Amino acid sequence: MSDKPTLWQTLLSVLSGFFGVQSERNRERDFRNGRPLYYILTGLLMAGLFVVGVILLVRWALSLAGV
Amino acid sequence: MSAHGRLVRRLVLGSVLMFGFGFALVPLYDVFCEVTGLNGKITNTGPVAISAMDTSRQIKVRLIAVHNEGMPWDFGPMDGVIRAHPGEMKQTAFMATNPTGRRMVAQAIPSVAPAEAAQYLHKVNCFCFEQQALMAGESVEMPLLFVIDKKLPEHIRSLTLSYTLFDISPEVSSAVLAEKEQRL
Amino acid sequence: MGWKIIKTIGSGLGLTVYTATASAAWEVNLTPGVTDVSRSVFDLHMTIFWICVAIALVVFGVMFWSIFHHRKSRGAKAHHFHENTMVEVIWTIIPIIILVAMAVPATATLVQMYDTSEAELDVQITGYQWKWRYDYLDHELNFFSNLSTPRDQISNEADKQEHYLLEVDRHLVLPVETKIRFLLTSNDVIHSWWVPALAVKKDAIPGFINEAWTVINEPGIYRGQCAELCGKDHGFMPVVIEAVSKDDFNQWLADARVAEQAEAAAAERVWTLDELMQQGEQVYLRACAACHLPNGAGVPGAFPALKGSAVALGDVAAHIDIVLNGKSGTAMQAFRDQLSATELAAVITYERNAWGNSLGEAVSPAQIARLLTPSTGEAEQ
Amino acid sequence: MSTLDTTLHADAHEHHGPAKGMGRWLFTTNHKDIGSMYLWFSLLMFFVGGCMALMIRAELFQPGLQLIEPGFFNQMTTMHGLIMVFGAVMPAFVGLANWMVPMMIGAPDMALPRMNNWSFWILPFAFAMLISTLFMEGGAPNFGWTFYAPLSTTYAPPSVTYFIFAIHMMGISSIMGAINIIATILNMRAPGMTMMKLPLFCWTWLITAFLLIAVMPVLAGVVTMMLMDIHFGTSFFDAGGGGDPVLFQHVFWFFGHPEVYIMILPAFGIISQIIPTFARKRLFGYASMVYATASIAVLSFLVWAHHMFTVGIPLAGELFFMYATMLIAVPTGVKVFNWVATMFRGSMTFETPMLFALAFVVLFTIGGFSGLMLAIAPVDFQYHDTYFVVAHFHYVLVPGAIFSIMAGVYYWLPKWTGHMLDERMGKLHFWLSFIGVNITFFPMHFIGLAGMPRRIPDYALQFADFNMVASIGAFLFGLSQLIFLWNVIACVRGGRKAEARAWEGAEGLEWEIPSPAPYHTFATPPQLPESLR
Repeated sequence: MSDKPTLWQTLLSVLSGFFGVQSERNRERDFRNGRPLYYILTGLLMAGLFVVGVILLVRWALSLAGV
Repeated sequence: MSAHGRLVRRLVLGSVLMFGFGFALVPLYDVFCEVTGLNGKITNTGPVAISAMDTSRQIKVRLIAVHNEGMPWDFGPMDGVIRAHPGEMKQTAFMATNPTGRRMVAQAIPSVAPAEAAQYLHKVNCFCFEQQALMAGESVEMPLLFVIDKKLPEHIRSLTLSYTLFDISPEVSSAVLAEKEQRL
Repeated sequence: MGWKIIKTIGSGLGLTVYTATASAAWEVNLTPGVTDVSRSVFDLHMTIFWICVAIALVVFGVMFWSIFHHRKSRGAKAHHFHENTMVEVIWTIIPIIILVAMAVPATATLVQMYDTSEAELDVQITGYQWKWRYDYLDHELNFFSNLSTPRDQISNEADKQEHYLLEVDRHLVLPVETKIRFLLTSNDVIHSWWVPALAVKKDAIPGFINEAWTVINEPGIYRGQCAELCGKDHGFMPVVIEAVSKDDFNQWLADARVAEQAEAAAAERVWTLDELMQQGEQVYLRACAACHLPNGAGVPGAFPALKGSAVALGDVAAHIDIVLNGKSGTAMQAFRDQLSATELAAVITYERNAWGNSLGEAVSPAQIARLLTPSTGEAEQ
Repeated sequence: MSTLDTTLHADAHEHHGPAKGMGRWLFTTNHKDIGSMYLWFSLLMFFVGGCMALMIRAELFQPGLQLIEPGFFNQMTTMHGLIMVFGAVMPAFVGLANWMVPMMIGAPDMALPRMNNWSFWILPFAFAMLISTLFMEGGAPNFGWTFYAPLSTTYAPPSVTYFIFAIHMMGISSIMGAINIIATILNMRAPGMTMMKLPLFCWTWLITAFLLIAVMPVLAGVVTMMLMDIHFGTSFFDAGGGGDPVLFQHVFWFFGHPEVYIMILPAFGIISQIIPTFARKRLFGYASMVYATASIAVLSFLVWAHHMFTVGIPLAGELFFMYATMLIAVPTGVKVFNWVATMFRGSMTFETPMLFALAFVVLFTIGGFSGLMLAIAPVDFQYHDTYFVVAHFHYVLVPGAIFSIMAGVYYWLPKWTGHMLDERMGKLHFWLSFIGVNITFFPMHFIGLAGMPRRIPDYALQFADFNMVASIGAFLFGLSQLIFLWNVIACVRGGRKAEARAWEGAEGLEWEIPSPAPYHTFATPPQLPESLR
């Protein structure tokens, strides 16, 4: 519990942020030990990935539709 | 209080940066338009390397002329429709006459529909590159030379190139008119 | 009531007087329209609507059940749970699945709308403050379409007719079962051309060209309006489409050309002052009164008065120039393309002789006709 | 509790009460005074904007032009929108934050009290300038609150310059307010008040404040570009000079969509305070609520073009913005589910604040559904710029943002005034507002679907009956707000004495101090009460 969140845990936390669901225990860990900057940077990165993801989704949908 | 000071400085800096970002959106938008062809803005201008044309398909290019408000010139394309193979260099012209009793300066603004075709329409020479000044009653034939890129997506079989003529006489300095007068 | 009263807006089955429109006035849903696209849109709309209703029933059901049963006055004791990641994950996944289910048909309909295959008829639509101009690009025919509802109906001095505010002087006549491409642009501000029965709404933007497609399945008259705030009379620039069979369309094209020639011929004959004044008043009310007001008084600070003005009482050539060519940097449009030679002559004559302006001189249509067709290239030599 | 009492007594000796006379209000740096001024100001603006709305509805009562000219009608819709957004909703939230944030986190005041005073006092001048345009030649701004170019540049009335400077001033005020709130929440929390214990109202406001700092400067940028186009010969938005009117819409909505969330996230916070109190049960999924708020805030930057589906965006662009917009429904849904789960198996009572909160949940959700429908691009071609959109955003803003503000005011009034509200009058206000709001805005869905465009002063006959209904509802809603005014004044002047913990189930630091809250609170940091440790 007192460990600093690992990169993987940070990623998971930010991901669950996008998802909008988080458990009390993980949140407590994040807020007790994490540095906000890491979360913000990861968040921005994930937002970028999200945009790329939606763009890929659009391409895929268009290729399915044959345009 | 120094903790406040540092935080406040950062936040103020952030808002100043965002103000700058607001203006940065203007060039960003142009880049964005170029990449996605949003809004049919034409960015491809100037000479292109001529290569073999793609005779397997023919694109119907419709040319239209639009007047913006307060623009009384007679303005229209010489050919309403041109059929062109991708890669083929086509030449046409627009005719303009200033029927009024005063000197006027106009700027033609090109636009392409569908917007995604904009990036595949290369204008080698276009009257829209410069402002057009016409004396009272004067007419002019304005040439247009264009090539459609061979990479034009297959599903686009017809496209429209419109020119909107804006009256910019009040905006331009008398320099343009003076120069025009000198040439005459 | 119910979803069955859906009716194409303004379809021929309308009722004649306002009091009799009760059933039409309670219209509650989108029109299914008369094109394949508009039907897909309607189906999509209904699907999403019912999905939303279903979700609402579940969520509000649980909520009202709790409100009813878990109230203190019924002796309910609060249970102290405040987290359950499992439940939360489930109720996040379910909406995502529902959203995907919505996105699939939505994408299909959108792709259908963007069918860029070649059209058989190109119509250029130009928005003006506050009217539409239609150009049949392959047929060298163009005209303006103005609101034709009389002003006394708008000002409540006469009974409002069936198609109040949804009627124009010239319909946009289109053939059915033909792929039509609309090319939209604007002369001044942004307008938006909308016909619900076609499910076509596209912005007309000055300097830019936009396109939209349709294939109308059924003949009929379909009405719409401008959908983007475009200034004072935004609410008074309707769209009326008359869809006819292909044969009727060709006949109409031919008739329209004959009418145009007749109009041009009329300009050459001699008109009396009274004739011009009479027609001038009609033209003025249609084309000028929106800004300069029916009594010529204008709107201070926005639109100048014509009554007693220097232009209307001054040099006739300057007056003609401003009406034909507009005035740069103001809202005064160039009317040379919008009105015929006769109409222009009539309205200028009217402005110089109405509301106490009394110059007594007439501007002849023939004089204007010569100005409208300048011999090109003349000044260059 | 005893430690808290002694600190309060100590306060009384160290500090003076409020200054006397007008000087108190002009020069105050006290967060409670400034909060009150914000709230009264926004109430005034709410009534001014409301009168404009009633003028609009009166003209639309019947087809035909009866009362006002089309040009003036456009001025009314524009000013109504601007005043309600920038004058009523946003200052009301800032006022609530001023009052409650320091008390919730155990801070003596806002972090930057002097700036707090400035950020309020800019507003009356900004709005005086905006409203004065009504009396200028050419009239007030008439291009809609979204002020699309070129209608707002080349074709604008001369008063547009005053409008631009008013927007600049409002922007500066909002940014200063936001900086203050961020500094307060991040730096001034009492010992032990960790970020994870922060009340949700503070969390949502913290995120809102970051949104404000990110987008208000963009709004300032876009109006500055307009100013330059109008007066300095640039052509950012003028196609004739190589600009692009559509660019205006992109930049505007890059501000505009986060702005929508600026007006609703604090509302989520208020509702998340009230529902647990009256359900006597902790908020379900606190962590998820925080994360969902952050998620909504980030996504709000990626969906702006869904306001512009009809401008002619290529297919791929339409799909991108459609998908991204639909995804926002997920975190928003999470919030609604959490509120319902908070009520589930609670022990509920239904005092006035709770009634407003419940109405919020139901009616905001209806607004959310119509929002989801609007997100579907192909159908949006039919909905766009019709009364369906008007119905949608009024459902989100009136029974959404405004109801949450009223709920918050009723909830915290005992703390501010020391008096309990007359419940009968409160319930009367609620029921009249609830009925009025639905009669006004529900029929707008129908007339929108039937094809009535927005922002028109006169309409075709088939829209007549529902318009009449909507107008009647508008007057009912408008007049019933006089009861709200009455209730607030009555509560300030007297009433049953409120206890420190005015509501039985209320938790949080603000309920540990006496009612009314002393002029200075938490001069020394408090110990957290048992329930919050």
